[in-house]
Amino acid sequence: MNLPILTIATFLPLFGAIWLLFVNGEKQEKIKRIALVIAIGDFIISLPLFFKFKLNTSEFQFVENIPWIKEFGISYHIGIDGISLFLFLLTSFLSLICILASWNITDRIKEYMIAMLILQTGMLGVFISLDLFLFYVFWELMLIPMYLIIGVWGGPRRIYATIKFFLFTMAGSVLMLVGIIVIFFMNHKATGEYTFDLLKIYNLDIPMGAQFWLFLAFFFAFAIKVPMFPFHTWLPDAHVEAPTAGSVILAAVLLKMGTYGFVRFSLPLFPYASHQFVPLIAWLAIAGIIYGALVAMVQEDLKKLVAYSSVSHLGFVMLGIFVFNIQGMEGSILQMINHGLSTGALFLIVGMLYERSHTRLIADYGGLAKKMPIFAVFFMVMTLSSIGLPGLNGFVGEFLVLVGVFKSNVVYAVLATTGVILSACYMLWMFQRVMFNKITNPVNRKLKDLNMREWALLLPITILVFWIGIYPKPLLSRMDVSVNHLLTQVDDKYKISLRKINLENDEIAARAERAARAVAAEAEAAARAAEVEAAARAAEAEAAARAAEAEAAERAAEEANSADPMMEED
Amino acid sequence: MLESLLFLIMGSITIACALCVVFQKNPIYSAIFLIQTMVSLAVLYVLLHAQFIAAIQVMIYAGAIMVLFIFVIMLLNLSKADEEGERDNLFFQKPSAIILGFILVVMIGTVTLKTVFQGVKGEYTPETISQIGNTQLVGKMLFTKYVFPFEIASILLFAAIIGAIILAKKRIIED
Amino acid sequence: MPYFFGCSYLDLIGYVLLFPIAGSVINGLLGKKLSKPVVGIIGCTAIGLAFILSFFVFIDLLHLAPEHRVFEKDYFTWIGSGSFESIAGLQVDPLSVVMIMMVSGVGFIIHVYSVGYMQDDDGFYRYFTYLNLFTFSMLLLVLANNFLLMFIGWEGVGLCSYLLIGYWFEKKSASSAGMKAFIVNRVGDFGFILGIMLIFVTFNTIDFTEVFQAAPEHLQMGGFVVTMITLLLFVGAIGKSAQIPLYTWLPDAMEGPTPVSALIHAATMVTAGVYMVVRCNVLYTLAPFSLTVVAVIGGVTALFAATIGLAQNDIKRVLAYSTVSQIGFMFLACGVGAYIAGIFHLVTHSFFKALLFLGAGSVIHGLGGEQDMRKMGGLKKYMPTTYKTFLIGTLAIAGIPPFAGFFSKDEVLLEAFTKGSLLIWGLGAFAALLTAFYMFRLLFMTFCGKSNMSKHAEAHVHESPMIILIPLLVLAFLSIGGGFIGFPTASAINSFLAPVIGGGHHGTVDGGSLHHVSAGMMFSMMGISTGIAIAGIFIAYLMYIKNPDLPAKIAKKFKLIYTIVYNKYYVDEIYDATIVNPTVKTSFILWRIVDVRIIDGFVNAIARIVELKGEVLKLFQTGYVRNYALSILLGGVIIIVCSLILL
Amino acid sequence: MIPLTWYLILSGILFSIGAVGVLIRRNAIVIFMCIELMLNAVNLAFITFSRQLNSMDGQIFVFFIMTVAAAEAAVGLAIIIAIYRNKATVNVDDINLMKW
Repeated sequence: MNLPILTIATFLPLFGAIWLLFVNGEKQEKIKRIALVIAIGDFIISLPLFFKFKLNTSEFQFVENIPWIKEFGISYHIGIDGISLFLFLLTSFLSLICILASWNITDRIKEYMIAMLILQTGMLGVFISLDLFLFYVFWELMLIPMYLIIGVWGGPRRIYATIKFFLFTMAGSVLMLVGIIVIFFMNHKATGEYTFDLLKIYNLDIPMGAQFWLFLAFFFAFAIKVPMFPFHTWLPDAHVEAPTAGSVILAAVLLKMGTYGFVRFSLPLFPYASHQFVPLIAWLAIAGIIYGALVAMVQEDLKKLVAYSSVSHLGFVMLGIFVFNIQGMEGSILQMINHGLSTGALFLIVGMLYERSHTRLIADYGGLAKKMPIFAVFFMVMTLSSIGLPGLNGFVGEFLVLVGVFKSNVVYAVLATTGVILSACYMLWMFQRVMFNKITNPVNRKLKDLNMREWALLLPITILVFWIGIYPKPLLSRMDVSVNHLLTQVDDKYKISLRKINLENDEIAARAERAARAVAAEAEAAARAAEVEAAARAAEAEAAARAAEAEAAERAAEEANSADPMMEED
Repeated sequence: MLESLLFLIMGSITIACALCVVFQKNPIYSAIFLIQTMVSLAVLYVLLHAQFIAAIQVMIYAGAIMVLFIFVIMLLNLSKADEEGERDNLFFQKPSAIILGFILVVMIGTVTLKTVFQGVKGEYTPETISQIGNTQLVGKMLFTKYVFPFEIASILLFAAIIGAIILAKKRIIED
Repeated sequence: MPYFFGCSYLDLIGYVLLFPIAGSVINGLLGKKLSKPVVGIIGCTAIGLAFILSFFVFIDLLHLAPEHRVFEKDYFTWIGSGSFESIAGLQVDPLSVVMIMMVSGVGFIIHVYSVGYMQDDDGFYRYFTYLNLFTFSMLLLVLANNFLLMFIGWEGVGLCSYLLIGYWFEKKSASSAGMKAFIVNRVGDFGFILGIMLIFVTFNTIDFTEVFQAAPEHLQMGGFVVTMITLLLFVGAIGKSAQIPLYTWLPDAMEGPTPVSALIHAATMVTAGVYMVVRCNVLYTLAPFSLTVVAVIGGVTALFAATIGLAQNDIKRVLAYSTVSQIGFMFLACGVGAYIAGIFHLVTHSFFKALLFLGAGSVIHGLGGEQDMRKMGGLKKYMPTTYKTFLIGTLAIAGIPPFAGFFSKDEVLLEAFTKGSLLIWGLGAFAALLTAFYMFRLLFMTFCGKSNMSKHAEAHVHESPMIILIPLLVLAFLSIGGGFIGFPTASAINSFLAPVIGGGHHGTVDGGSLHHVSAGMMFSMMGISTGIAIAGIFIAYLMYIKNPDLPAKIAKKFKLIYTIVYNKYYVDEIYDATIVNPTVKTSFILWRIVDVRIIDGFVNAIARIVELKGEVLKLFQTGYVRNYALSILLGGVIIIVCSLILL
Repeated sequence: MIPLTWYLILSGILFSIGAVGVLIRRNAIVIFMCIELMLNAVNLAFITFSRQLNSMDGQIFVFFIMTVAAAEAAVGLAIIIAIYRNKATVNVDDINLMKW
């Protein structure tokens, strides 16, 4: 087990990109094959991660830790746990799909494939980084190829869309960079060590006031990426203009970086602030769920519809993360994968339609099921998966999230569950308008059903959709320990913060009491000219004693409280 | 005293010629005045006991480089100062430049006058220089202490030659 | 105990599910290449095997002592996360055995019928794929041993219903009806899923046995939690079983092929809600308020749907409303605590309603697709067998002894009278009267009187082939004999199902058995309900045979009421106006104004501000190098000035 | 002996004249010549300091500056020729690609 699988899997695509640099750009077939071989190889290399993953430890696995820039304590520290494992696999799997999906691109195929491969390295890197600096490097690295993919190979308004995408994301991540640097110095102040190492920083106890601001800084970076409700407007534009593979990657992986960021960074680093922000985030997530669904319902463009549905689905994920229990968290992680698969597939499907008839307007379709029965089957499966039909993947995640939310707050759960109704509305209505009814557009009479390549794209995803829906245990069992560990970690730190606050409050109360008594005693003393000092001193002593008593009592109560089953969680 | 006189004369010539370089309409005249400026500077170099530099100032600067200039001016037939006659698009450019120039002169003057120049004096007093010979000293330094920059300078020149050839040779595609 | 390769049939319960799903997968993947007979044989065999196995399982179960008639088999952990666990496991007990026999039995008959009915359709294999998948889901629904697994079946049947209603997807009305069915069902599922979550949070498990065991100790009689749980679950049942206010999808569902209407929208799927309520009877018994709600909704629906049925002219729609009404009866029974009566009615209803639908299908088939009763009439002589079987079905639903419907409906009414209130009984009795009336109206309009067929149809009309008639005959037989399983004096079904009621071990709840009712009371109730039925038939006879002009006159006289009833109380329109349209409009506003104008507008405004700043600063960029050089010089001078001043 | 400050002031004046020339002239060749003028001013300062500090380094620097100036002149003039061929002008205002 000495082979550095993670490093190989992460940097193989980059190597492929470099290889492609030396290939003549005219030889399109060769370029595509090389890229495909690299992607397949990468996927195969990353498979052992799944099979050799140890189920019973919350430690990071497949860890590699090499100093990089020693002066600043930056290291090449990578590893995965049950949370990142699946996102990593999802990324390498979907990158493979995306390269295969880009087979029909003829314009600058070499540059395109290079961008795709670099993008893959960036995305994989984000999920395995255990060093804040390294994380940030990968986080920004993947932005650039995506920017190019939308901007060069996109639709008519691609420049607008790509700049919007870039600026939005950048605006958030700059704040995060500031946050990272602040944490870096805080850590130095506390421990005297310059380090960006996440695992060491996890032990850092950030003051509550600072947590608030740092959480906000990270929040913007991640919330924009997710995207949460009011920050979502870049998403429809980027999706509509991006080429098919770009949309797939965007929906399936890039959005997950935001939610992953919350899980990996925001929660364990700022547990107190995370708890404080729950109402805000929950309401935003619920707003996203309902709003995204409603807006998706009336879209006229297929890609926009799917894009808004992402807003809705990611709302579930966010809600699940911020209820701080195991069902919610596992459901969220599973839902990230599910959303990656089903929405990714939906974008592939829309792309296939677009390739055939060069329009994405729902009104231009209708009756396709007659001409493309196999396509209709795949489309149906993905639609149902997106709706969350039991037996398919979407349901498992959605249900776990809802159970988690229900456990912590019934109102949230009831509101979020309305999303289940709405998702059926918009997806089925769209499906009806595209696939059912009579063919009205003469162009659609000549449509061909799926070819072999398209089969190869959709079949693996469909198999996964069924697998996760019917037997999600291999996934859930791999998450279990890590999620548990994460939650206890967050919870412990949160309790410490709470205790601190209580102590502070007690102290303030005690001080106030003491002051009040002193004033009273003084007044009394002034009235009684005799025994001036004796009386005051006695009063004061008494006050102090009483305050101390009160403090002790409070502390005892607090301790009893914390010993209480505050988290009845398993 | 004679030295001071010489300095004053050569200094005024230099300044006058420099002004002419700037304000002459015809580039050829500018070039000629620039040559004169350089020559008079060479005289000042001699006054500063830098004979070798003075010599190459005349030979390379006033000789080689300026010939190149004049050659180009002739080649391009720029003797008529046609474009300078047009109205300046940036009407504020000229006055503000001149005012700034004046301020700059005043400032430099103030700085130089205010500053007491200090520094570790070196070993090469005019006496030692005249003993060993200025040229010899320059040569010695070039091939000992400054041999590396010297070699780099040669590469630079080489690159410049190639660059000049390629630039001048290539027919730039009409836009 | 009979053994099969060394293990009891109970152990093979998984195969009951395996056969249909295998049939569905084979037909789905290979069906396109197979010939129609092969597809039909695969489809029917799968269900037939499931039925045979179900029967053996039933026999096996009979061999056990009544209190041990619960068999559970766990296959694997489906979802396990923290303390939440849902096991893919099946539970066989009297209730589920009755259901699987009914589902696979009626399902098998309808499969056979479908082979004949769908003969000319292009999507033959697709049809059987869906139908097998449906049977699978329905069997899963009734066999599941926990709420979440049941929910798979619950949604699975909804999906198949969606697919089969929209089977002729090129018809816009069909695809819309399918969508409507799914979405309305989703509204119900919203409640159902919340109910499951509440159960989990309350009991920390969702396994049937554990929940029902823990419920009486955990929950207070009539407490808030149990009331909420049962009400939420009942919302699911309302959606699935088409009760007020979520019944509107069922009439529209008649857009699907007629055998589908028979199987899904009459016999099996729509009764899932009843099954669920009976399955959770322990919880419902603990929540008297919920029971009242169930009874009232059931009773009101029974009456309401029956009144709509009075004025409809589409043969299938009349049957659809009658289905809604009959399910209302079942809920009424459950609501008064007579769970077994509910299940009994469910079973008999599945026989005679399937028969009626298949008969209607036969008529439609014979007339080449005509569904309007006003264009039928006098079919008796053209389609004698269909007529006879249809008559049997009609008598059964009207509640004439000794047909199946009589026993079950009578029992429901009796229970309503003894356990419920007079009001509830009144609702039921009046609905029964109307049922008898409109069913005979249908019969008379279709088969009797003079022919109103178009010339073309008249030349065309023919009796259906044997493959359609045999299922009709089988079902007709069941509709006659089916009632005797619950004949009060030898109440087989009562004693068989009794262990299921009250969690099997609870003696406190009496299993809906009738010992406390005196025989005299029983027989007088029988007389009353028979009288009601005959009265209904007589009125129909008066209006449609004796005096065919009367209906039109009455319609004219009570024009307002007639129009309202004819238009189904405008419920669809009201829903459209109050829910659907406002939602769509709000969404448009959200998109066009909130999203594009406000949120994105805000974002773009920020960009615009930056751009404007650039526009201003651009003025400093003249594009002349010397101008830039000037600013360099300026900068230099400023630096020198500053350094002079500062030093 | 003449105070070296005079030389420095002279150098400053020359530099300023050169700078003003760069700024106000529009003929590329003249601008170029003004740059040479500025270089010369710097050379003068170098030599002055070299004299004052009794060091040879300043002179060596001047030597290198001349080398660079020569190289620059060669390349710069070549560029001017190329531009002239292309645009038939050496007026810097007409070569304003920097304006958007």
